[in-house]
Amino acid sequence: MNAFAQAQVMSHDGMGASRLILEVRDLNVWFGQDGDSRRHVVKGVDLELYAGQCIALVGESGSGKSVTARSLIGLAGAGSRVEAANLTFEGETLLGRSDRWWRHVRGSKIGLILQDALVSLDPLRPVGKEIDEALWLHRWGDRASRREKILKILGQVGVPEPALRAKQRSGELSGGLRQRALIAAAIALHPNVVIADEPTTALDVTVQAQVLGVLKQMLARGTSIILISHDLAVVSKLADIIYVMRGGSIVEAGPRDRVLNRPRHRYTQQLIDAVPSEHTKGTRLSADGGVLRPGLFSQSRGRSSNNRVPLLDARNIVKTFRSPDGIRRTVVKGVSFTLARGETLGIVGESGSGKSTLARVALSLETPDSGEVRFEGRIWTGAVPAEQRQIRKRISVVYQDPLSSFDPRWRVSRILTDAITLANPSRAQDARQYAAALLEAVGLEPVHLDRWPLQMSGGQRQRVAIARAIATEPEIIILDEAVSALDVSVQAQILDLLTDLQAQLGISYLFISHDLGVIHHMSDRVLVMKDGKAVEQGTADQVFYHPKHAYTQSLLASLPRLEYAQLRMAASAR
Amino acid sequence: MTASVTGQARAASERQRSIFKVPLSVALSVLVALFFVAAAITPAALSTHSPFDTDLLSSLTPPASDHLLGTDDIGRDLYSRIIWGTRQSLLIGLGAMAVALTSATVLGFAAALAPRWIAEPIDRILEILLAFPTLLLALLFVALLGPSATSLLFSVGIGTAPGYARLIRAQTLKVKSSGYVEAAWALGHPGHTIFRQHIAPNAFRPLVALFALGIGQSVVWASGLSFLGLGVAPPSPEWGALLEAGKANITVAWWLEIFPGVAIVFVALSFTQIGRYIQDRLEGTLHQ
Amino acid sequence: MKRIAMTARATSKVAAIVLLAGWAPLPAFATGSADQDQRVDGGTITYVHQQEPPCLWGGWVQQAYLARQVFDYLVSYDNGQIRPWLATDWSQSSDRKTITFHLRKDVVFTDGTKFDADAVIANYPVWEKGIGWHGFTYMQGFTKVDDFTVELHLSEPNPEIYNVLANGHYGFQSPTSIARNTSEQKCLAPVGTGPWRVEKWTRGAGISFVRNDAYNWAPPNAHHNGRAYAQRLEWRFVPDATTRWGALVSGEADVAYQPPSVQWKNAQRQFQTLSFVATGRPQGLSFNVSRGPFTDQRVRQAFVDAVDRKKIVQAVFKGTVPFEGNGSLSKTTPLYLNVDDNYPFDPAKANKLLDEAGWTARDANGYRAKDGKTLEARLPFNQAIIDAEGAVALQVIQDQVKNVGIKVDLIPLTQTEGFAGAYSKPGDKEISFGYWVWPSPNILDIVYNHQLKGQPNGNNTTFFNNPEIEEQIIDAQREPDPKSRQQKFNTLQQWFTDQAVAVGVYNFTYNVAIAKNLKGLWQDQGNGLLNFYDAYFVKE
Amino acid sequence: MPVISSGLDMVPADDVQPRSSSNLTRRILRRLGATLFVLWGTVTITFLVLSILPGDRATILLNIRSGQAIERTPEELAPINAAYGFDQPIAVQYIRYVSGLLHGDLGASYELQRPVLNIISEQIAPTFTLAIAALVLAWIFTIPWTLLTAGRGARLGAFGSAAETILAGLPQYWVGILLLIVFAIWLNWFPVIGGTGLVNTVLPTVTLAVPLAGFIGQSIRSEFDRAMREPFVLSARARGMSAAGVRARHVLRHALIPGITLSGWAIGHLLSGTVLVEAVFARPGLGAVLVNAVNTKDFALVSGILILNSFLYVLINFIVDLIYLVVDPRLRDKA
Repeated sequence: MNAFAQAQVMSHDGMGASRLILEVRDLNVWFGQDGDSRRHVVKGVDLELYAGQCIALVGESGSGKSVTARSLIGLAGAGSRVEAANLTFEGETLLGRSDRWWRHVRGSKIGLILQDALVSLDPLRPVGKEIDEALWLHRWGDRASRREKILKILGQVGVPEPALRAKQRSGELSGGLRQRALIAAAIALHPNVVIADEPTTALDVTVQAQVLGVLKQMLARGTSIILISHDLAVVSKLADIIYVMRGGSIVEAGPRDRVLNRPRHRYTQQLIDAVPSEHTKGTRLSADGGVLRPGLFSQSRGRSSNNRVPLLDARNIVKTFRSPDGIRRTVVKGVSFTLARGETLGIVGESGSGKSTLARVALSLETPDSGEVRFEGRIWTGAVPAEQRQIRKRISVVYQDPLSSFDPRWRVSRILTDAITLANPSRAQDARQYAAALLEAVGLEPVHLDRWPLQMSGGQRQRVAIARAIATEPEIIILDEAVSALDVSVQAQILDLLTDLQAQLGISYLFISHDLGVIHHMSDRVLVMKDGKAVEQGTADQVFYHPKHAYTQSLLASLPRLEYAQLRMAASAR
Repeated sequence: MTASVTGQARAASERQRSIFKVPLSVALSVLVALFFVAAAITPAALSTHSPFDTDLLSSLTPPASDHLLGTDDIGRDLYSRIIWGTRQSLLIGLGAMAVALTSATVLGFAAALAPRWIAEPIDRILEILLAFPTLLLALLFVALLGPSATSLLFSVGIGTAPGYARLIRAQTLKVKSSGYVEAAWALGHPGHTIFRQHIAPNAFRPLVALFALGIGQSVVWASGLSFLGLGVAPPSPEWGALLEAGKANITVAWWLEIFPGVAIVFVALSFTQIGRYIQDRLEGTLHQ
Repeated sequence: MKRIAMTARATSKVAAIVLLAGWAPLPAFATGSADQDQRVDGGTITYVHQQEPPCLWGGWVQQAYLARQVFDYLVSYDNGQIRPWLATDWSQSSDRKTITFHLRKDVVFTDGTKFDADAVIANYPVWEKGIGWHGFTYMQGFTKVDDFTVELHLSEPNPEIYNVLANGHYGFQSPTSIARNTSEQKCLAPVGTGPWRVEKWTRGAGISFVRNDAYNWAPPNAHHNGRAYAQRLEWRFVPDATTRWGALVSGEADVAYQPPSVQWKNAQRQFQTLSFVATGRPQGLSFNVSRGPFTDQRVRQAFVDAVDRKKIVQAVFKGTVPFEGNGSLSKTTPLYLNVDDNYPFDPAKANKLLDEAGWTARDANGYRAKDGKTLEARLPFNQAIIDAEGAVALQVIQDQVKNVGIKVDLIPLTQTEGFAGAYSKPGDKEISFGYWVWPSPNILDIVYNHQLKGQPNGNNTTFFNNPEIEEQIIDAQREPDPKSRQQKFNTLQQWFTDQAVAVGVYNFTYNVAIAKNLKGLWQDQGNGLLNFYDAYFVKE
Repeated sequence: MPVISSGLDMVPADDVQPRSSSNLTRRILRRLGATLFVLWGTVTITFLVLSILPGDRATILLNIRSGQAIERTPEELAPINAAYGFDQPIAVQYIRYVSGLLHGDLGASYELQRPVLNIISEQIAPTFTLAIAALVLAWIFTIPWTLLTAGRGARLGAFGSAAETILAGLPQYWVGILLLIVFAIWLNWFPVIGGTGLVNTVLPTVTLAVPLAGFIGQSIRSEFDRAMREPFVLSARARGMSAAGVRARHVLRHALIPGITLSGWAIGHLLSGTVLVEAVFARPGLGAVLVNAVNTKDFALVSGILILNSFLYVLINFIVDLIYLVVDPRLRDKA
């Protein structure tokens, strides 16, 4: 594996071999006591970081990438044991250092940026204080000079009105500003190395682009960055060298372009293939998928109705909430859409755009203030409860967090049989067999029937949620950020599963996501929402390739695309 | 009691153990609780003397082999009195919690689920009752019903009910707005099914732990009322009454004051510990 | 007079001698007067008492304890003799129903008002209103003869009226205060002529008294005249006996009321002690003779035979209170008859009597039964009147009668229930337990008269209704010849004992322990009221 | 107690408009209204309950005045009933009392023969001092204990938590008796007789504070453990802050929040505790007065103390809300 080293040095932007800042050889990290409960989470990792370089650790959850990075600042975590053949930072070993020594290094020489500044900055304190703390801890300057410095750093990371923002808490700042403040706190003392652990995850694309910009500037100023991410697209924007991790080991390492374009390891290839985008439309993202047994659904039901009437027809939906302080906020402002049989309508928008509320209205879980939703031409919103329930059985929903949508007291079998018997009481007798069949359809095994959802992985849970959704033989499934919390390879499997189900059962999807790639991959038509309004609607290709609205354009411009994919497309076009 | 019922997170390590591996403290608590439950069911089997037989010749004898925990001022065996007092003390604890949780459940559900015109007044009444000192509510009930085990039971139950009702209300609201309740609505279940299948059982879930936690606290409350002279009729060896009686002799017979207090603390502790453990297991398996 | 909601206790060795003599022939001084040379003028006496009454003055004995410090009385009761106090001398009409008192002319209330006949007359309505049992004294009112002479009118001759007038409740408040002060002021700080006046009463904590520097009209049985020796008197309320004992031991208190029984021997060794056996009815068992099993004299007697009263009192109270066999009068009451040797512990006899009475069957729990009914007695007791040790004594009684097959249900009453008169009807209980502090043998008239002004007499806890005996009681009360009067009361006491209508268990006793450096404290021989006026510190 | 929001979770915070001052006024008015409602409810419930309690007030008064426990004749009762208005219909008594309240008259205690206001103003200081001192002391116990034992591994945490459980389970009066016996009577370090001085307040304060410290400790420990797992802890450590520094400067503040909630509740309910503690230590205070007033059905006094208690409860919870805003500024944004 050490063969990578040469390639890395050579690849370095042609700037010539700069100084080696950090060298890691055979890093191993264990958690827990000796014995059964001990877990080996980082296995023989080698890393090198040169001045001004950005290296990226890429992998899915549980790959050990975060633990690796945190070991480098002596914060692998409680109950951890860190060993390495060599762990050298700027010529000094990091092994066997006292806490006092570490405290001196942290913040001043190595900085750490975490995901989600809302909780990574103390939510009870103004961000200025957090930055001040970094300075104060290292005895930097006096009160007045620190204050000046704080404003300067905030300015540096692109925070407008720094004096005002410094007095606000992370919760009072927008996602982009607070993430920048978090960066400011980490780089206040200009550390040579900054470890950025998923720095843009969970951010809206436009904000993500801004934060990546800040990191780029840091690189330009000569700071070295260790970027940790599950998102190849983000990595492709920033990294010089990519290390792909899986199960605690590095499976592949090399210069960015080489790794992305000519991955040598099968896993790297899988990761790349799994990223949905406009280019993957109509292709399978994952290697495996569910097997649908023919005859799982009774095909008789309701299919004969008039195809000219949209299955779901929402007209001029307006929804307002009153908050406890009496302020009324209009969350959905006159949105209309239709959903035809067998079609996928993607609803895309950033957080707070009203897309989830719209979904709840479509499901008649919220009553709109004005406007109406028709199901097969019948007005649904405001129907009597019994009638509403009949229609609800024909519409299913899958949420972002499947776990919270399962009663914690129920095993998988109960979750599924509950839905099965509700839709079709005559199945009460063989509900369990049917549940097993459903599990197989979504790529799980009958043994999972007796599991608690809590004991399952995120992907398995989402499969159970989908199994429940199809258990009622619905005509529509509303997928509300259904794949957003999943690792990319799991996401790929689920998306493939959804595609298969649609192909075989003719289900319509109302697909809600903030992820433009996923939306483009899945949708026939797309609705773009901003601030409760539908700013653009059209076929997926229209919207993505020829956006009319400025907002859509800015969204697409901010979207980090996987560079390699463009290369591949270009190659195939030639 | 609010603290004990809101405080939930225990050491994570405890959660990860298997069902059969119980922490030592919990195992001990279960043993202690079983001992007292056994004492409540068959006191005769565990006691060494009659709890009521007086022996004026051996009054105030210190703990020794013939009287394990010594005797009181009229020669009754303290150990046997504590054993026989268990039934009443535990019954008061259990009964008080039953009363508290029953009334709290009705009020809590109503305040969380009933239409606004019912829920709002209930909520207000709970607020008023919450401002009442618990002991005062209990005092009024004893005044109303006269001092007896039953009125202790009811007064402690009623006295602590408003706090529990607010908790159940909060829990119900939480469950009501949970993902799985919404999922059940979305599936097309009718409201009564959702209440039966999801809201009631899940809102009740923390009550299991609360019940165990509350038993200990109720025993303490009830003994406090006994201490104020509002307890059960003599010669009942209810623990609070033992403490109250022991006070007069404490300068020469420490055992009369120490051991009944230790019994109360043991019961409170063991039930609390068990309640916590149940709570952890429920929370641990259900909400990791 | 009247029952006292407080603790009953014991008697010192000195008091035991007193008891043998029937009623106190000797002053129960804490010390002699040999220490007078060592006397320290001034200082603060701290006394820890148990119960806190609602107001300083009233008809409750707890109020007499306090009132005695701020009021003076027409006469003083001095070990069987009546001595002058605010009245210099008095005479009695031939029908013994009018008494003429001549008043001192030099007495001034602490608010400057002069004490005279008008003051006496102004106080009478206050007594009538504020003392619940006033009617039993047979007083009907005062009339003014001249500025310093009054006549007291009685409805019945009452040889013990002087004991009543000396007993702590019948002190005089300033007429100015009566007329002008608010009820709050009269409650917290009534204005008297006594050796102390109230400086401040902090509820729940105590009362601060300061001495009345103008005081110069002490009764002849006081040890000195003039102002009190000590400068201040801190009267603290500490309900718990152990705490009071601790306060005395630690030196925080100079005088402690009712030390714990278990410490009484220590108290006698390490400190000075005073004991006073209250007059009136002792703590005793009164059987319901109007309905239920105790209408049968044999059952009553069997109950008493089955109980080892002497030993119970000794074991529970450890010498702080004496055994009392007489259920009608206590050892210190005038005309008392000692019946302590009646009904010795005899369970065999009890069983025999119960067999004779037909209670031969047994119920499931082994108690005696007749006609399917268990021999069961409800015994409610007011926890404000029967203290913890009294309750313990009842538990031993309960255990002992169980051995002869009688079931006793002890029913503790809350203060509310007790004072609201719960369990006071004939159908409510089979046995009553309680006492009544009263200075004269006419207590029999109070507790055995079945009617009061045409209504059932609430004080008749035995629900006794025997016009013949009632007649005899009134006759004994009216008997002018002391010897015959004694004879008549003896007969009555013996009759009630033989009939076992009511039997005694122990005497209500007022015990205090006193620090060694405090001398001169004495107990009034009517109610046991502490007299701090003569108390003084000595150099140690 | 924290309000559980329902149904509004999906509303994005970014849409919040600045709060107008009329909103603030409205909130204050609503709060005032709610307070008055609670006070009125307290008075009414107390009045009703004391009215239906068995026991005739005039009988109780007569018996207490004479130390007897007997039934009274109508002739004896009539003047008392007339003097205190007990012969009026309940509704009339109620209206009379409430209209008195509206004129600021709390009435008079019929048993103690004193205006309720005078009794309360005499007794409030010792009780309030005791309650506040106990609360402060409980916090003084709790904070170092939490810092020492919470979030430092399962074993230490279990030990710390066990200690808190024991403290929380101790019967207050029992602790009080033992403290009194040991420290006042045996060791003589503190005065035996209750009083309101500083030294007299030490043992009662400790007695009240011990179980309270257990409760507060339990509630802040779980929050402390939770906050220790928050990412901002890692951020702060990565900035170079020591573990102890993070615990004291960041995590503790988060952990305080449930403890503050509990403190607000506890202050309102410390009156229950003071009843017992005042009884053990023979200390003056509202607790003892209240128990006695209930026993004698002294409505005006019970009601007056409860009004005060409810008022303090509301006031203290208002203060607690203000403290929340200091400790958790996030709440300033919300309603």
